[in-house]
Amino acid sequence: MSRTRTAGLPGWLYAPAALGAAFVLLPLVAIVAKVDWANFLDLITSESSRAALALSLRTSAASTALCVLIGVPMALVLARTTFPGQRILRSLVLLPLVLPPVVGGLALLYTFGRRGLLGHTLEVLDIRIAFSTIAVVLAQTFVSLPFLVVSLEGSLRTAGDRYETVAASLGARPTTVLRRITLPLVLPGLLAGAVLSFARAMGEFGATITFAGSLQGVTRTLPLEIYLQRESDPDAAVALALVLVVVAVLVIAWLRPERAAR
Amino acid sequence: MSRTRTAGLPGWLYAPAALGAAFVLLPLVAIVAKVDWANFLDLITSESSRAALALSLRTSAASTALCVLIGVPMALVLARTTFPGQRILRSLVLLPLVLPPVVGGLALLYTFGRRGLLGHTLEVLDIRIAFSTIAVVLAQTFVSLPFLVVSLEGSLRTAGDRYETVAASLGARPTTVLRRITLPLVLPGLLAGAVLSFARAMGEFGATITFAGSLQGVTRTLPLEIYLQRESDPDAAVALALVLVVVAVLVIAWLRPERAAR
Amino acid sequence: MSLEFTATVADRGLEVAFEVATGETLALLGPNGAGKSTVLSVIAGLLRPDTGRVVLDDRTLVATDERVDLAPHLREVALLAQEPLLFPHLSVRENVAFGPRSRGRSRTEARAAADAWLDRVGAAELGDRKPGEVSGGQAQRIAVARALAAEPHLLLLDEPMAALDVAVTPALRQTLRQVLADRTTVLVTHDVLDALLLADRVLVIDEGRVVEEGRSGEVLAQPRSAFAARLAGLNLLHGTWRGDHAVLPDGSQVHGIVAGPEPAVGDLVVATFRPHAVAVYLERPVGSPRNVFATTIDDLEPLGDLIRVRAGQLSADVTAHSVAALDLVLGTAAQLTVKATEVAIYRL
Amino acid sequence: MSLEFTATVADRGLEVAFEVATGETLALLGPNGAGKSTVLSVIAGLLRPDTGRVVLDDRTLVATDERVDLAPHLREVALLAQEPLLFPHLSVRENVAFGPRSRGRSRTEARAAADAWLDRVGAAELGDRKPGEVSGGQAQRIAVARALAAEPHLLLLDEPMAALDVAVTPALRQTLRQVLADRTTVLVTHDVLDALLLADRVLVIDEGRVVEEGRSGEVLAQPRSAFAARLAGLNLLHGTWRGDHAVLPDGSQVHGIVAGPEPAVGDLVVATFRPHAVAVYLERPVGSPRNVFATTIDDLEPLGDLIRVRAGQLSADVTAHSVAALDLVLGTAAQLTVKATEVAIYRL
Amino acid sequence: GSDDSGSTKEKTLTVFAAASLTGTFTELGKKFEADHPGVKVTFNFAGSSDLVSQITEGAPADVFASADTKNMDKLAAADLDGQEPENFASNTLEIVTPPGNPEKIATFADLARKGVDLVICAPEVPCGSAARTVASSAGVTLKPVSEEQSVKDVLAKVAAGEAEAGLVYVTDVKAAGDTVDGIVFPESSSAVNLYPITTVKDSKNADLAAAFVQLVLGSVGQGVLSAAGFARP
Ligand SMILES: Nc1ncnc2c1ncn2[C@@H]1O[C@H](COP(=O)(O)OP(=O)(O)OP(=O)(O)O)[C@@H](O)[C@H]1O
Ligand SMILES: Nc1ncnc2c1ncn2[C@@H]1O[C@H](COP(=O)(O)OP(=O)(O)OP(=O)(O)O)[C@@H](O)[C@H]1O
Ligand SMILES: [Mg+2]
Ligand SMILES: [Mg+2]
Repeated sequence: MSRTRTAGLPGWLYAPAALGAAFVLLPLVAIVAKVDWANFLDLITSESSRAALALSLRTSAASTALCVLIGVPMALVLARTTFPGQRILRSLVLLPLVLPPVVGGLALLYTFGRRGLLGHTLEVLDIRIAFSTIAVVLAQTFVSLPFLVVSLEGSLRTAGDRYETVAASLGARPTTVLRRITLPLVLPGLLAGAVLSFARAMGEFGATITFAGSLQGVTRTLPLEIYLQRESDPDAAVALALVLVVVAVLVIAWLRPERAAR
Repeated sequence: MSRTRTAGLPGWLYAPAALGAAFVLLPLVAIVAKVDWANFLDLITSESSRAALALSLRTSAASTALCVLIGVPMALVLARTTFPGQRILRSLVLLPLVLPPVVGGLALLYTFGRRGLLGHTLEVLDIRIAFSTIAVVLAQTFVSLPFLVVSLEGSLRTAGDRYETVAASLGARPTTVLRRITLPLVLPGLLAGAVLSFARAMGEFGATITFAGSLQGVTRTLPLEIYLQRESDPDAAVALALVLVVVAVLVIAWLRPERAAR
Repeated sequence: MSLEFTATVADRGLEVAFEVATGETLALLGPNGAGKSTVLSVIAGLLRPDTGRVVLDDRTLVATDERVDLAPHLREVALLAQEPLLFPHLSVRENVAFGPRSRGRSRTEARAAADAWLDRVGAAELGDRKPGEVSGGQAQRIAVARALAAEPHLLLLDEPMAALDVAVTPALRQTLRQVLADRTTVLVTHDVLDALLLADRVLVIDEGRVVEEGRSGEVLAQPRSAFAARLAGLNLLHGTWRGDHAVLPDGSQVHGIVAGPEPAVGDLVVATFRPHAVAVYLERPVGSPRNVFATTIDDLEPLGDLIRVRAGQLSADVTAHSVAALDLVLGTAAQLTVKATEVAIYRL
Repeated sequence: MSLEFTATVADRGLEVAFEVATGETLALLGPNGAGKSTVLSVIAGLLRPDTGRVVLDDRTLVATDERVDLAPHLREVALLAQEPLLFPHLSVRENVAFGPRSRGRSRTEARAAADAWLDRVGAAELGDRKPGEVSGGQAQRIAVARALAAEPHLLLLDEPMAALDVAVTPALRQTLRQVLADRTTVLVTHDVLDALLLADRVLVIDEGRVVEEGRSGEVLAQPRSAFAARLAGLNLLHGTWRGDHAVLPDGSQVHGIVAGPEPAVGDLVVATFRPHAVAVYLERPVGSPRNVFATTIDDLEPLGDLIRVRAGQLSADVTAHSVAALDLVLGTAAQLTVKATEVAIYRL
Repeated sequence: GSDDSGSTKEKTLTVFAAASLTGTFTELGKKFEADHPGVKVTFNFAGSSDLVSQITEGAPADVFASADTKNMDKLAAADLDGQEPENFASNTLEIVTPPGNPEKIATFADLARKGVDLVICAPEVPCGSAARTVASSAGVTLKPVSEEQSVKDVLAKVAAGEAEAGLVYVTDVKAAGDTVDGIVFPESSSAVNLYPITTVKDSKNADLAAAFVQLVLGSVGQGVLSAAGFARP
């Protein structure tokens, strides 16, 4: 087959790339080596493990969806408009990344908690967030939102706006431009951001335990389960961590088909 | 001044964007409201706080540099070559994101610890990694590497390789193409990735406490200090978290000048 | 007055004002970097001028003093930019259907319109390809189809005939002639034939200033600016078609080659030929040139190393040596001849 | 034999073979989508052919049967693609200096070379701008400068004169003539004048196949393919310059307008003019046309609605009506005239 | 006067202690440094199970103080204890409520009342197993809305008013100051949590380590600990 070819990468580049891959993969191998394979199946199919896994998948999917819904508009506003204070806002949006998750959880508690900033409002509306699955989703969204915003904003800037102006001059309303031109063009960046968000939500621990608590089937996600198991049964914890890894890899590989370069 | 203009964003987009901004900023306000301003200065200028902040800045800078050094080659290999197993590798590289940081720390311990995979090798070479500042840097690198790789890979795909082929046809070696064309073109994406990595490293807690321990001045970074302060003095913890946030915002704003769209 | 344009763009050194009547086609000519594309960007709303005012029909598109600045998509102006910029993720057909879809046509209608336009630019068989899989000239044709399919109030075309091969150029020029006939258009071109055939009026810009303006034939026949002089070189005669030749108002006949659709007997036509092709004789010669105009020399004007001989409506470019040999002076009676093969006849 | 090319690219329907001698310039002609740019991509190494073999001097660039496939940067081949694709983050000067820098020249040398090339394409004052700040035509000139500055063993130019204004085209054509004179080049163009003036040989491709090949003048004077016939239409006479006219081997004189650098007395020159511009007389006329060739008609050939009259080396295109009126048949003695202003004379 | 290390060379004593000992041990460390010039005490505060796995992976610890006996047993099982572990403090559970005690909780049985949002520790962690023990011995069935991973998490929920009651250690209530109210209850005595301490086997400062353990077990140490609310073992 005829094939267009790229400029090619310098050969020396493969050395640090391999080093990097090893750095990420070796610890994984180390974990696999620690797994007590004899009892593996029992460990991971216990009721509490299955409940935690199911909860994690549901909440991570929900929080990823939420991230896309509010993160895409944020990235667009940051990348395609200019307004005073934009630079500060852009940095502030990154905060949940910097905040140790436990502090992030506290901050959420101070905001949505009964005596928090919005506590009174929520009480009037008879909405109870604490100790509910919604709290888990909120905590996960809070910590994973910056991932989507930052990586999508980078893609939007790299892609530029030439096609958008062409589309507008053909009479497309901004909404049409967004739907038919902008989003399809930055799809790789959007997918990357969504994958990052999903992965971060799957691994989220600190903010969840602080803000949502830990009750089996309601708020105890897989990381919380792993953490608990670690106290009583480190082997089970390792086995569960492996499950988390495998599930995440599968979801990510499915979510992220190798997209042919345009 | 004359100004090129973009297609413009649909008006309704500002609603979810504002909602998102509020969602991120409100918890911050809530935390600020909780700070005991009377004792704020004392709290944050204590010797242990200053040591922790200095350590955090040093290690985060080092791990960001390490991420760039090994993450850029990885992103390039993933974006610009095809090889069997690439899809799986791409998902595996995301693992540290999914792994709850504490499990990540355990994995690192199982790899670089005395009884770990490389323990013997390192012992022979008389290299002690665990519980040193190096361990902090490794833990931070492990958790923040995927950020750089994923957001840079997205940018590389969005940018495409047309300019690279032009450069090659003008006689530029792959290294030259990389240095003078590819990297400058994806600079926004690279910066975004580096900022994400830095922020993630600044906030890193679980892997650090597990793999590196919490020794003042050596491995006790700001998030660890916050965790400890929380044991004895929750006010101090909140004040410190605020310091972390402010420092991170400053570093990020400085690292990430508003780049004029090309 | 349909389009009213006044704008300055300081950092590109542009300061231009002009008007285009409804249904009229204006050709923008000028050297590279003169500011032609900049003018189109301002009209399309992709560039906000420092000062200026653009009014289309009754709608103010931009008015810096009134702080009016309509969004591009509300202007009903379609721009064919200098680069094709086809949307890489849409098929060729979807690219062309994009304009109709955006203006509210149904999916089926838009696809039908797209196919029709693709056919007219000779790219019918490319509909299912992605823009990355077509050649440079094919991309240009598709971009033309996309701009035309948008059916805007005002059409802005930046070098629509660039990159096209000699086989397709005449056909596309005919298509554009038909399409532009009753449409308000601003056309940027480097080709004098396009300016002449497609445009009613021309505007010559140089270094951001209008240096010449007028009806196409007039500006090109009697250029005053250096750039227009370069472009110029065509004689233009209006007449009536008689089946195999045109008759001028003074009764003389013009034979030539019909370009484009065959005119019907009685149609108004224009005959064009280059002054270079006009020969000057003192007596009527016998030979293949079938167009002979008996005239008197009005003017002799140096034009570089040539002499432009003006006689009535006609110009002939001859070498200084010929002028000397034939002893041409003002008032000399002369026979101007031009071969029929040199004369292109177009239906108006 | 300097460049040896054989390749098939199935999904673009290409199957082409040709050779280019060292120092020779080959013009690739053909309709849009014929495969011209594809050929250049294969040579430059941007597209790997399904089967094929490209050898430059002694180096095999690709050979699918031997599994040789040299990386683009090792081929010493510079490609001016159909789109300018200037590096957006580098200044115009740095863009042009990129080739020399990549081939190991020092920073100062490379900048000097860049400035020299920018000057030659008439873009000297743009050096400090970013590519986003220049006009379409300016970008095209800069891209030409960038390709030329790379000083490769083989130069591939895809429509180098696209988007240029009429004022700069002749000058750039002259520049290219000088540059390409002793350089191995493959040039894609839609302009017959470029093919004629810049290329030694032409290759006409249509639908991925070579349909015609030969020395430029010959192919264009006696086209056999439909596409070449469209392109054609030029008489070519070789002669020696005598200060104000050329003398042909048979002693007859040719007057015309010198295009490009003035030839010195005794230089070899070529005079070109279009068959359209040639008039046929039965007796020698007195008038401004100063070139009169006494010949005998060899051939009469229908060419669309015209008749091509061949007489010796010359062709004249006249209408069927003229042929009838003058009663031209094979063997008729005729005077073929062409105005000096219609003849372009180039130094060889 | 245990000044056998009066050398000129600065020595560092590394103490691995449960995070709940942060305040008290930091204070004791300062006292130790004052008593032993040229010695610097550094602490590694973390969860007890973290500390054990770090020590087994070769962390440079001289002293280990655990918040429960289970983790101390793990260290002993790895044969890394330098001397026989000794209990130096104990802790019992106490009810916490938001300031003002909105649900008017008075007894342990009130925790099972309908409408009281209760948070306790998960059974896997020491405070949770203690809560379970107390509940079963008191014959009360607790229905918590959340089983937290640590006492701090319980405290945070109660302090924020999110939960109306929680079960934490006496020392935690004391440290939390007036952000919560504490209610002592008699049933707590059925689950006493013990804090053991030992030196670590491979310690390079075995003498200093033993001295530190003595400081903790001695009157000075006990004074500091009881000021923070710890009971004697
Ligand atoms: N990336 C591609 N994938 C598949 N087909 C392609 C691709 N690029 C071009 N083609 C097709 O291959 C054929 C040859 O294209 P090529 O670009 O070589 O034409 P060209 O002779 O350069 O035409 P032009 O004069 O328009 O530039 C065309 O039919 C075109 O549609
Ligand atoms: N983005 C820009 N910023 C600043 N100057 C620009 C920009 N784009 C173009 N220019 C300059 O403005 C002037 C007008 O450019 P414009 O593109 O309008 O020229 P043009 O008449 O379309 O030329 P061409 O025939 O080459 O397309 C030129 O001198 C050009 O260098
Ligand atoms: Mg332009
Ligand atoms: Mg091409």
